[in-house]
Amino acid sequence: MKLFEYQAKGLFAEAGIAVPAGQVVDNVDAVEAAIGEVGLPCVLKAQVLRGGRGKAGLIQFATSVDAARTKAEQLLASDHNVQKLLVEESLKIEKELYLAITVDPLTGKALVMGASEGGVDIEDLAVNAPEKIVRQLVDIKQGILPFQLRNVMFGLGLKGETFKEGMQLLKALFGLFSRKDAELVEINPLVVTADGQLIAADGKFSIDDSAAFRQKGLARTREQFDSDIEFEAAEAGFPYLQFDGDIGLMCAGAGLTNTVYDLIADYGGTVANYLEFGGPNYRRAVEAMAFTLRSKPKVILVVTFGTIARADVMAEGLAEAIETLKPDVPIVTAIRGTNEEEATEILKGLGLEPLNDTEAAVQKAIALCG
Amino acid sequence: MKLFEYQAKGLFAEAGIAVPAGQVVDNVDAVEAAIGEVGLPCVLKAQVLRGGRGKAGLIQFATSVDAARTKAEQLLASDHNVQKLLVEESLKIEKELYLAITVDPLTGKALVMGASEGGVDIEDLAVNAPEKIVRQLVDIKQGILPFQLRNVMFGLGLKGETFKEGMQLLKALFGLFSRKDAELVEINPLVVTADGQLIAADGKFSIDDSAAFRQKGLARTREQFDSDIEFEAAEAGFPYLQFDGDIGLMCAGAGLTNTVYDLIADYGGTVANYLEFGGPNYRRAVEAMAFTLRSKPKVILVVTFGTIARADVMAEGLAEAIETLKPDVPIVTAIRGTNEEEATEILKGLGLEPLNDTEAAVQKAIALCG
Amino acid sequence: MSVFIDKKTRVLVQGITGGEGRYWTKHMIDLGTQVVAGVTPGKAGQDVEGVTVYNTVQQAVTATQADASVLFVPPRFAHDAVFEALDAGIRKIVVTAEGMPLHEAMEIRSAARLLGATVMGGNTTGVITPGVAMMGFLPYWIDRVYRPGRVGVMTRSGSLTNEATAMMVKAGYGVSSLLGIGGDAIPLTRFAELLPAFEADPETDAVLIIGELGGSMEEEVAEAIEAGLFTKPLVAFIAGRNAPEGKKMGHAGAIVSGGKGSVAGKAKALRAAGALVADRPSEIGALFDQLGLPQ
Amino acid sequence: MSVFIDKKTRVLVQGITGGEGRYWTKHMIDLGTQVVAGVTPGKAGQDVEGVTVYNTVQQAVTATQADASVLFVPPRFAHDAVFEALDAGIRKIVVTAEGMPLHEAMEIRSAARLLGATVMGGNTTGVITPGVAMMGFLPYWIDRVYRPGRVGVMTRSGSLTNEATAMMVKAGYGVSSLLGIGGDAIPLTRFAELLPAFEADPETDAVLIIGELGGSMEEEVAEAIEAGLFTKPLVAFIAGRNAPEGKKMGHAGAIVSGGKGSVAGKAKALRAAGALVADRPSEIGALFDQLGLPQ
Repeated sequence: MKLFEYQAKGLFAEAGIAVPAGQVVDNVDAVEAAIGEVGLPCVLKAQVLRGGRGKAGLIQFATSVDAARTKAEQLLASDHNVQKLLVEESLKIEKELYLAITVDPLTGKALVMGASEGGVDIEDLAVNAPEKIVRQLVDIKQGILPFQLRNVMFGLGLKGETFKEGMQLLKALFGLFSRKDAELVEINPLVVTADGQLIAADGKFSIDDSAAFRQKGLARTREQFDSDIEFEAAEAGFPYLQFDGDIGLMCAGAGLTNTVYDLIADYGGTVANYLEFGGPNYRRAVEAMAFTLRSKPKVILVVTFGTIARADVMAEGLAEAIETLKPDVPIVTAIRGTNEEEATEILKGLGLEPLNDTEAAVQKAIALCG
Repeated sequence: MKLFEYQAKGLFAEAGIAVPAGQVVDNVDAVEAAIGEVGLPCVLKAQVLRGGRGKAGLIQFATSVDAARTKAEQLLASDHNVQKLLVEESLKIEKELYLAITVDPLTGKALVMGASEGGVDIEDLAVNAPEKIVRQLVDIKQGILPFQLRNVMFGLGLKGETFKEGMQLLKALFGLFSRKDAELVEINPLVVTADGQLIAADGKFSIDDSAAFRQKGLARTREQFDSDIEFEAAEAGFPYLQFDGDIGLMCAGAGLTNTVYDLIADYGGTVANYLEFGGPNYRRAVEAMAFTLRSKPKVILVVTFGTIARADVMAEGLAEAIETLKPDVPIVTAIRGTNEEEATEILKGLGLEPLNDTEAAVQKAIALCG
Repeated sequence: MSVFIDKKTRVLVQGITGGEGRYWTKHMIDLGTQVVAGVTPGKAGQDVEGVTVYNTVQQAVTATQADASVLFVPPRFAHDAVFEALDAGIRKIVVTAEGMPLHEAMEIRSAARLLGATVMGGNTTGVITPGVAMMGFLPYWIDRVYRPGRVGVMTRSGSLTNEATAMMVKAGYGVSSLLGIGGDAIPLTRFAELLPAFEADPETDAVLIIGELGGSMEEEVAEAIEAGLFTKPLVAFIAGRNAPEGKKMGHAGAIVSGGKGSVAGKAKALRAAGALVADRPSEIGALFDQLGLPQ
Repeated sequence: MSVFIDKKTRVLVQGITGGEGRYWTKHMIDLGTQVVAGVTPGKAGQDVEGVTVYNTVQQAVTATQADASVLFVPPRFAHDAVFEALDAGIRKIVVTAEGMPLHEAMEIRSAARLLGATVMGGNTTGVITPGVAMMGFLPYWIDRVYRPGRVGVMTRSGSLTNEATAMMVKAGYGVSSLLGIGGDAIPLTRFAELLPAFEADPETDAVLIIGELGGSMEEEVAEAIEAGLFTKPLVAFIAGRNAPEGKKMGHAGAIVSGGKGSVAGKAKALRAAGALVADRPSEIGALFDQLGLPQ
C-alpha cells in the first residue's frame, strides 16, 4: 500500500526526521489558515499517488494568499482525483540529495541508495550515471550499523554537523523501514538547507500489503484508489483493476491473467476489468461476479487452470452467481484443473458452452463483444 | 556483574514474568510489615551471590512472625556478608522446572536450556542425565522464534494453558537476556503451581561487565563485593581480588597472573591480593600500589611481560609510587617487554634489584616473606 | 536422476493436519512420494493418510530422518516454519503459502543463502518429477496436463504452468522435473540458481521457463547462458507483454515499475543469448519441434 | 608458506590514526608487513608512516585490494569495525580490543562462521610469522623473546605468550607462526579451528598451545588429536592450576565455574590424546627436547 506524501511525512516526523512546516487541507477556505502556519511564499502539493507531480502541474508555488486560493481551487478541481493538498513552507535550498531504502531480492537484504544529485529520477541516474549512486546492503535482522550509515553519508559527500545529522536521519529512516514493513521509503529530494540542516522535502512510503495484519495503524482509505469499486473490492479481499474496455475478466493467477490480457490485446479485444478469482477467492463467485458486473462488461470471461482451486467448486459458484445476479451479458468459460469433468457438466447444465482452450475462449469473448 | 535474587526478580516482574509476592528487608523490624504483605507461612532468603544457599542454611521458612524475626536476626548476623533478606510468600508447588539462557561460545548463539526436573543442580544433570536437558540455540540478532519457544515447552512437557504461559514467559526472558546484555539468566526452580501457573521462585542474572556502559540502570553496589577494597578497586577500574596470604601481586594479563599464582603455590607461598596492572592500568602505578598495600602484604611482587604495556612506563610509574606511598615492604620486580633495558635502569636507580625471570622473582618474593 | 526430489527423498509435511495438507499429502503419496512425517504443534501422535504427526520438526527429523519439507501453513506462520525446518537441518523446503510478509521473505532468502539451503516459494505450487515424486499441489493425474518426459520446467506461475504444460503434452513433450519458484516479490530461490541442476540432469534435454513481467530473473537466466553456465536448449514463455505499467494483476512479483521488468526486455535478453521465446502458450510446442527435440 | 599472514597479505589497519595504531603500524612495516591502507572515519587523505588513510573500509579495499585487517579500535567500536571489514569482503581480521560486549562477540562469531571468515580475538596481541609479517603488537624485535623457527604457537594470552616464547628461545627453539586467539569469553576463533592450518604448514614441525583455565578449547584440541585431525607433536602449557573456583584473575575467559574448565581436566584430556603438558613455562623447552625436535 502506497502512502500519500503527507502520511509519509507524518511518519518521518514521528521518527525525528525533519520535514517542512506544512498543513493538509481539503478545501480552498482552509488554505489561508494553513498559510498562517507555514508562511509565504508557500508550496501547494496535490496529494496523489502518481509520480511526476511537478511535470503534471500538481505542485504549485504561491506568494500571496489570493494566488494560493486560486491555485488550490484549480488543483482540487483537476481530473487527477485530488482530495487533499499539502500546504508547505518554501525551503531555502542549498543542495538536493536522494535517499531511499528498498529491498534487494537477490541477497534478501535491505538496500540503501543515496545520491548527491537529488530531485532527479533515480531510475534515470541508475541508467546514465550508476557510479553516482551509493549502495549499501543491510541485514534486516541486524539493523543498520554505524559503518553503513557512514558509508552512505561519505557517499553523499556530507561533512561536519550535516554528516552527523545524516547518520541520525538514515538510522531513523531505517527504523521506520523495518518497523513499518516497508517495501520502499524514499526521500527525494532530501534538502540540505543554507544552514546545513537536512529536511525531507518529499516522501514516498510503500507498505507491504502482506504485512497489513500487523500494520493496523495505516488503514487503507478510499483516497488511495482511483475508483470506488477498486477500493471496495480491495476491502472485500479481491485484487481488482478497473479498465475501460469490453471484457470483464475473472481469472486465477497472475501468470494466466497476464497471458489472457496479452491474448485479448493480440486479438484486438479490450478489457473492462480484472478480478482475481484464484487463491482463496475461488469459493466466492457471487461476490466476484457482482464486482465484475459493476465494470459494465459486454461479456464476462472466466479463465482458470486450477491448482489449489478446484474446477467443480468454481463451476458451482458460477451457477449460484448466475442464479443470484442474473447477469445480462454472455459468459465464456475455460475452467480447467482438478475435477474439470464435473465442472464441464455443471456449466453445460447452465446452458453455457464451456471451453477448455484459453485462446479459443479469448477469441469467443472478443467475438461476443461485437 | 551478578545481580542479587531480588534484583533479578525485579527485572522478571517488569518483563511480565510472575514472581512470588515478596519484600526486601535489611533489618529485623521490617520483617513484620513484610509478612503483612506476603502472608504466612513465609520464606526468608538471604540475598548473597553465592550458590547453594539452601545447604548453607541461608534460606529459612517461618510459620509465625516471631519465628521469622528470630530467623531474620540469625541470617543478618551470619558470617556470609548478608545485607538484605527477601521475605516471600510460600508457594503451592505442583512441579519444579529449570529454565536458563546463556551463551554458546562454539556457535556464537544464545543457548536456552530447560529441564523438567527443576530445583536440581543443572551441572549435575548435564553430567548424569544429559538427555533430560532440552537445548535450543537462538540467533541473538533474530531473537527467539515461536518454534524455538515450542521446542522448549514441549521439551518441558507442558500442556494447555501452562504451555502457552511458558511460551510467553520464555519470550519475555529472552527479551531480558538480550536487552540487558546478560551472560546468564536462570530460573531454578520455575514453579508450576497447583493451578497451572508458572512462577519464578528463584532467579540468577549475570550482566556482561563489558556492556556496563549501556546498562547504566544496573549500577555496581558495595553489596556485590565481599570487601570494601574489592568494591573500591572495581569502581576505580582495577580488577582486584582479596586473599589472605603474604604476597601482594601486581601482574599484567590473566595468563601470566594465573601462572605466577600457580608458581607461588608450587613454591609454598601465599597471595595477599591480585591486582591487574596490565591493559589500560599500566600507567596507573600509584593507585595500583595503594590498593595493593591495603591488603597488608609482606612483599609486593610485580610481574609483567609487556605487550601494549611498555616496561619503561611501568618502571617510571613504580618510581613515582614508591616516592609517593613510601611502602614499608620490599618490592620484587620482573618487568619485561618493550624498552625493558630502560626499565631495568630506572628500577636499579630506585635501589631495587630487577629480575627478568618469573620463577626467580616468585622464589625471591617467597623468601622475603620469611 | 531427477532434480530436487526423487524416490529417496524423505519428505516432511508441515501443517499436515489442515485441509490442504491432508488432501495433498494423499496425492503426494499416491504418486509414490516418500512422505515420512507430518508436523502440527500439539497434534503429535495423530495419523494423516498413514503418516505420523509430530509436535516439532526436530522430533520428526530425529524420528524419521526427513530431509525435505513441504509447508502447508498460512503465510503468517511460514517464516517460523521455514526457520524451524532449517534449524532441524533440513535444506530442501517448499513454501506454498501466498503472501508471506516481504521482510520475512528477506530473512529467509538471506539465511538460506548462507546455509546453502534451497527454499522454493513462497506462493509456489511446488515441485514434481512426474511419475516419481511431488512436493506441492500440482494436478499430475490429469493426463493432458502432465506426463513424464525430457523437458525441465521452471516457473513463476501456478495456473499458467498447467496451461503451458498442457500445451507441451499436446505437442508431444513431457516433463522431466518441474520446479515452481513461486510468484512472490522475493522468490526464495531464483531461476538462474536452478540452472546447474538441470544442466547436470541426464534426463533433461531442454528447459522451459515460464516467466512473467517484473523482476530480473529472466534476464539473469540470459546472463547465465551467455556466461556458458547453461548449455542446453532453452525455451521461454513470459506473460504480461501488454500489461499496463504500475498495475499489479495478481501476485506481488508481477509488476513493471520504473521501466524495469518489462517482457520486451526479458525476451530480448533471452533471444540475444540464443533462447527461443514463445509469444503465447500455444507456440511452445512448435518451438520444441524447431529444436528437433525427441518427443 | 606461513599461517594466516605472509609477505603477500595486503594488510589494512582500522583505527590507524590513534596512538597505538600509529605506533604498531610502524613496527608492522619495519618487520616487512605489507600495510597497504589505514581507515579512520573523517581522516581520509592523511598519511601514517607512509600509509594512506581512508574514510571507510570499502574505499580502502577498492583502492588497495586489502585482504586482511587489524583493528586498533576501542572495544565499543570493534563490532562495527569487524562488520565493516566483513561487508567489504575481508575474511582475515585481528581484533586487539579487550572487553568487547559479549553479545556483540556472539554476533561476530556467528556471522564469521557463516561467511567462512577467520576473526582472531578479541583481546589478542595478534598474529606473527617472525621474520615475515605481523598483525598486532608483539615485541618481535626483542631477540630473547622471538626468533624464527619451526614451532607453531597458539595462545589465549598476551604477556604469558612472551614469557613462553622467551622460554622456547632460551631452549633453542623458534616460532614458525604464532596465532593469538585472545582472552575474551567468546574467542572469535577457537584453537581447534586453527589446527588444520598448522597441520598443513610445512614450516611447522610441532605446535605449542598456551592455554588457560576456563572454557573448553583445550579439550577440543584433545578431541581433534584423538580424531586424527592433527598429527604433529603438540606441547601445551595451561595457566591457572591453582586458581580458586569462581574467581576471575584477569580477563573474562579465564575462570572456572560450575566445575568446568579446570586445568587438571584440560591437562588430563591432552595427555590422554598424546600431547605433552608443561606444568610451568620453564619446562616447555625440555618437552621439545624430549620430542627430539630440531632446534
